[in-house]
Amino acid sequence: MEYRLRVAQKDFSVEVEVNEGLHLNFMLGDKKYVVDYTVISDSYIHMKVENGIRSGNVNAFLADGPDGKTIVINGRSYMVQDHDCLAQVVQKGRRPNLPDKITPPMPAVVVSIPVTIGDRVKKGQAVIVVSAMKMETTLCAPFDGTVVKINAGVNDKVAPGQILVEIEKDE
Amino acid sequence: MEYRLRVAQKDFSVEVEVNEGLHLNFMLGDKKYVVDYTVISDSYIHMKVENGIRSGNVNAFLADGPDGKTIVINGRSYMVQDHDCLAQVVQKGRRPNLPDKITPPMPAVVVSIPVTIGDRVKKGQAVIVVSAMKMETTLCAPFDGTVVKINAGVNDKVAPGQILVEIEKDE
Amino acid sequence: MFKKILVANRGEIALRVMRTCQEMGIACVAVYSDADQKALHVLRADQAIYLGASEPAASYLDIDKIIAAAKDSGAEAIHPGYGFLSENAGLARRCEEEGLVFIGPPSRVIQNLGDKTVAREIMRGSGVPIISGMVRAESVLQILTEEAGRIGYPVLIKAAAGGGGKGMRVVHTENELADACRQAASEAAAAFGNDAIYLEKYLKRPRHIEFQILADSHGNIVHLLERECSIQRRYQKVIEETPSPAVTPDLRAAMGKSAVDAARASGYVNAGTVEFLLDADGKYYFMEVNTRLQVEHPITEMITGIDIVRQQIRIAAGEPLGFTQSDVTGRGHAIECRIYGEDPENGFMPSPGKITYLQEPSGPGIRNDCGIYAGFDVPVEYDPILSKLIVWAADRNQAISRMKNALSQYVILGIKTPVAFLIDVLASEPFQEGKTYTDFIATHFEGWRQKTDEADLAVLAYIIDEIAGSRRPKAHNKKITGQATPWQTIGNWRL
Amino acid sequence: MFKKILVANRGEIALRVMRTCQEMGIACVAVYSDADQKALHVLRADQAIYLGASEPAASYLDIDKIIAAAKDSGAEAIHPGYGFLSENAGLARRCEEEGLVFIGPPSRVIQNLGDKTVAREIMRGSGVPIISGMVRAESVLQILTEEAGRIGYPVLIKAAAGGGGKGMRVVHTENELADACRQAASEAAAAFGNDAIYLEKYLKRPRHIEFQILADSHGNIVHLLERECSIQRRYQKVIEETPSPAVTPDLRAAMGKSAVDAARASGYVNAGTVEFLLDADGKYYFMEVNTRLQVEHPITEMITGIDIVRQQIRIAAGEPLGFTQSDVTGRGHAIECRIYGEDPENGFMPSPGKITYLQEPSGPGIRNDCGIYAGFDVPVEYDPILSKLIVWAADRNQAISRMKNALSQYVILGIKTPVAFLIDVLASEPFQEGKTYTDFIATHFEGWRQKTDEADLAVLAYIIDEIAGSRRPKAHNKKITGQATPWQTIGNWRL
Repeated sequence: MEYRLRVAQKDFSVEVEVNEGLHLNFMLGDKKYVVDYTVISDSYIHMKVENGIRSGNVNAFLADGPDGKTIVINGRSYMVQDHDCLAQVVQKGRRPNLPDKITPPMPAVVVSIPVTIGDRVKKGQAVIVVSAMKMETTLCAPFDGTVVKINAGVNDKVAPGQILVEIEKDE
Repeated sequence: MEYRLRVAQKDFSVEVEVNEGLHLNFMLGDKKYVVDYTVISDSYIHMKVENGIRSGNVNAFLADGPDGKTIVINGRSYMVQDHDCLAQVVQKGRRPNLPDKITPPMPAVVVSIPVTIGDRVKKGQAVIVVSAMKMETTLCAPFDGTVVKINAGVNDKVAPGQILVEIEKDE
Repeated sequence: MFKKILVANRGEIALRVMRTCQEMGIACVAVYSDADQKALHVLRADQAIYLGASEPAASYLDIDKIIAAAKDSGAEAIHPGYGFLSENAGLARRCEEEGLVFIGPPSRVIQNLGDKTVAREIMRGSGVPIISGMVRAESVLQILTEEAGRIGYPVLIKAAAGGGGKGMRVVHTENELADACRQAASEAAAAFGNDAIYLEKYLKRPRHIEFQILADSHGNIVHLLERECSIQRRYQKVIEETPSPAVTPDLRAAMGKSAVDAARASGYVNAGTVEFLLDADGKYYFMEVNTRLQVEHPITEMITGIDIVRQQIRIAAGEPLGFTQSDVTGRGHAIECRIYGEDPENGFMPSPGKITYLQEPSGPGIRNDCGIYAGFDVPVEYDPILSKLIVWAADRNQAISRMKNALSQYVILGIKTPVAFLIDVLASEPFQEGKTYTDFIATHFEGWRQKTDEADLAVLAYIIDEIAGSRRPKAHNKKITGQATPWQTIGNWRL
Repeated sequence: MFKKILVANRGEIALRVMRTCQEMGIACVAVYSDADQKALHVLRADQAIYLGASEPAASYLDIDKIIAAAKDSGAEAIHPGYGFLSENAGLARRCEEEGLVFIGPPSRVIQNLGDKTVAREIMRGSGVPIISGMVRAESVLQILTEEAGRIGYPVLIKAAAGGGGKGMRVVHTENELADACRQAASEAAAAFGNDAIYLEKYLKRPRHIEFQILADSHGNIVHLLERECSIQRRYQKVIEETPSPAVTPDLRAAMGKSAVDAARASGYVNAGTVEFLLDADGKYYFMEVNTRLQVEHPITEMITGIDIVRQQIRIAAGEPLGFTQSDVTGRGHAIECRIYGEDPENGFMPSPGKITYLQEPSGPGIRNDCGIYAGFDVPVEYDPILSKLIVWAADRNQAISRMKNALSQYVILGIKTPVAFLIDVLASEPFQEGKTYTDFIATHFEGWRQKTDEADLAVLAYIIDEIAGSRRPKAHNKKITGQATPWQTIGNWRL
């Protein structure tokens, strides 16, 4: 069967052939891998990987996320996404990139809101300050406009994707 | 509600009263305990225990076994059994004490069987030798008799409860 | 000796302090906020007292609540850890007033050394080299301009009440000065409630070298050798090591003496750290005294064999040091990597959240001072330090190898960490050659991205996980764990 | 230096060796049997080679298979660990013949020192104190009786090829001698395939004191101070420490010199251990030389700062030691507790089985050399060592406290361990006073049962677990994990 995956902005098209037991053949583009694997725990897969040139042990640790699996190998962490799911995500608009919206870049707590409803703001003007782990981040107006809605209060916990301040763009 | 439990050959009769949240009152005999608990993981319960005299934090780690739960607290390991289940176990004959049967005291591998079917054996005579983790244990005839059945071969893995050699007692 | 100590902190440092207390037979009282109900320092304490809401002001920074917790629990002393109230003269003073022992220097010393211009004055008076700069804070632009001319550009604007890089600005020409001073003062006002600023000479490519000192209440003062902490991001230390590759025995003796002089001049008692900048010519300048246990104290413990927390407690109890400078010797080399919850590919942005899997490194010469566990939800409200990985080895090269191996064994799933970044820093030529200056990350690792030459392996693992069938609990089931109440499972009861 | 080393062992010691190899940039080849397919040493190796069935004879003891694995994988050297083939002159000889480097002494040295009577002869010739006893093995009862009379009762019967207590008997009077010799010879024959026995003077309440030595191939020999290993059960060490509370500086110097003399007399190269008995009068007697890495080597590493495995590899590669006796100094105190899979309430019976939960102790001065993980099935076929918990602290009292705390944090569920027993030993008065003799456990802890004064807490935890609802996976589901094949989950596929 075939998988189409994306890691670090790179697309992988993978052909997999299942042999007896826990033994798999992979074709990644023109590279061939033969892998024996052992499931050590729900989060830990041990692989014996041969690619014709060299062979070796690989320990992979996995966690599920909303957008794919996080996989840690040799201290490095990869976000691996399935192409089909990626497409769905974009269609459904789940977690889209929101440069025009005022939303925190990480889970945070609201520190201050230097604007109120009805205020006219200039592009780049601070509209809300959030803090995460002692680091403050100021979110600014993406364009000139008027504050029409404020969806958070000081000390509220907020998350990426949540629109904190809504601004109606000047025509 | 009431629990009847056994730990280290001692019986405990416990009255439990559930308060709001994760707050419990216990009566162990004439001792009263007030406990707040937090479930940290499937195997780990954190308790804040007050018994009128002193209060303190207790970390308890739990595993299920066929006869009860093993509970580790402050480096010590307790086998806690439910009285009702204990009764059932005895009735059903699961894991009874088998001083008269030839069964290994721990999971082991058979090293040698110095008797064959039909042999007459004396009480205390070696009938099978097993080994676990480099320690050899010789199992002996519990009474004078005749070997009628041998249920294991050399290098077999054997477990407590399994009858390795059957001996018909002399009348 | 004390029978019970309250640890007014959280996370790895609270655990660190509690470990030594428990080894000394001293009971430990932890304190916690809403966010920390299941924190490791709460689980491991002998007793834990709830302070209040998650905001630091309502819990870990609330002096009244902490004093009350100490009194209620019968603690005789308070250990403040680092951060939070550790350098707050107010807590030390309250302890003095309430008959509690503050495990740290006297409030007066904290206050003096906390004001950088006062600290500079003290040092100047006792012959500790200070960087050329202003003696006191100033707000009149004309005077600032004159001072800058006297010191010579480039100059550094610093907040008198400051720390952590807030209110700091480098100014290269007189043109930039006015704007920079205004910005710095306003940043300082916002951060510390105090807009006082001053100027000092800006050193190019300095190293951050600090000396651990111990001073007892009988006038004995020793230093425990140096630590180099030049690898920093956003003015926060990331990797520390001892000995410094730049410090010769002669320089060590001179700087160590200055550190002890600084402690003596300020009337220091307990553990502290005298921070210096070391320039390319081997000249060093006093920066400040940190009047608390440092984050990076373990590397000093590793090479000297001295438990600094034990010494803090002994000193606070009035005991004499019991050893002299000549008894202090360093053996081998130690390195610490701070494991923050942050994303090094994205400007070291904070990354709070639930830890879903944790594999801690272990082995000879490895110490992991860790405040998290699998299942713990790292709060958004506090410092991002998850743990500190410390290694010791016979020499610097071996310590670097050991650290790289330990890091590559470190698995933290659920949030982002700088593990891969740290491996690359340790493996880099400038680090291996000891070319460690405070601009190291900006110079060599700006815009760092993880290498992807092993991405193939991640792809293989992904597919095997699909095929073998992940049995990991789904995120939406998570809430059940730890939230079960008797009423949810009443079916199990026998009434 | 080698590029690849095969580690011919399993469990914690294979991991220990691999850690140093990986830090040295040397690739590691693990070997394994059926029972060890998921063992930690297999998971952590750079490469792993299957040997055969679980019985040691078909895998870890099969010299041909191990030589073949080394050749197939391109390993240049073999590290034997301890146990299995580590003191087998045959493996060392095969390596010599096949052009592989055996990381240990030359085969001739292993052979000579492996025969206790030959070893005694070597030591006698070089002035190392030996206990009065027979020069060679003997089977004629009359000669044995005469020798016993000459030595003086009580005498100890020992197997010439022996170790681990097999074939040993204490004889107090001439009446008992004949029977005891017969039993000992038959036990020795069964255990070692060699019924040769000899007699020596039996010492009452001796201490077991051993010296670690390092000898390079250029004639440099040093010792790395002593270890005391008197706390034993069934002739197996349970707790080891260094320095010994009984060894004075003068005695240390004398015994250290004897250890180096012993190494020189036997032509020793690589790491080894010279074991002595120390009697109540401060007299010491050579017992034997262990021609391998000892289980308890970490405590020496902790106090000397020397990585013994690194030295073994360097010596095997022909490098000179690079330091002398005066460079070797001990700092502080280290203790090791062996964590066996065994039941101390039931004659220390083995307890193999699946580990369902594991919490390893951590913190300053704590090292846990561990070969297990949660989910691992500890095999019935091998040595019961699960891990070795090692602590370092500034002095013996602090080390004892640290070890007690570390043990009480150590949670291993699924099989029985001696954790509670070890805590009681460390807390006992005779241990704390350093009254550690080889009969310690028999004298003070015969028939030990765990205290039950905290059984109430276990009762509370049981009931809370019932109420909160255990969500632990049931035992009968266990088989699925790790056994899933693509065919079981084919529904997930996209073809």
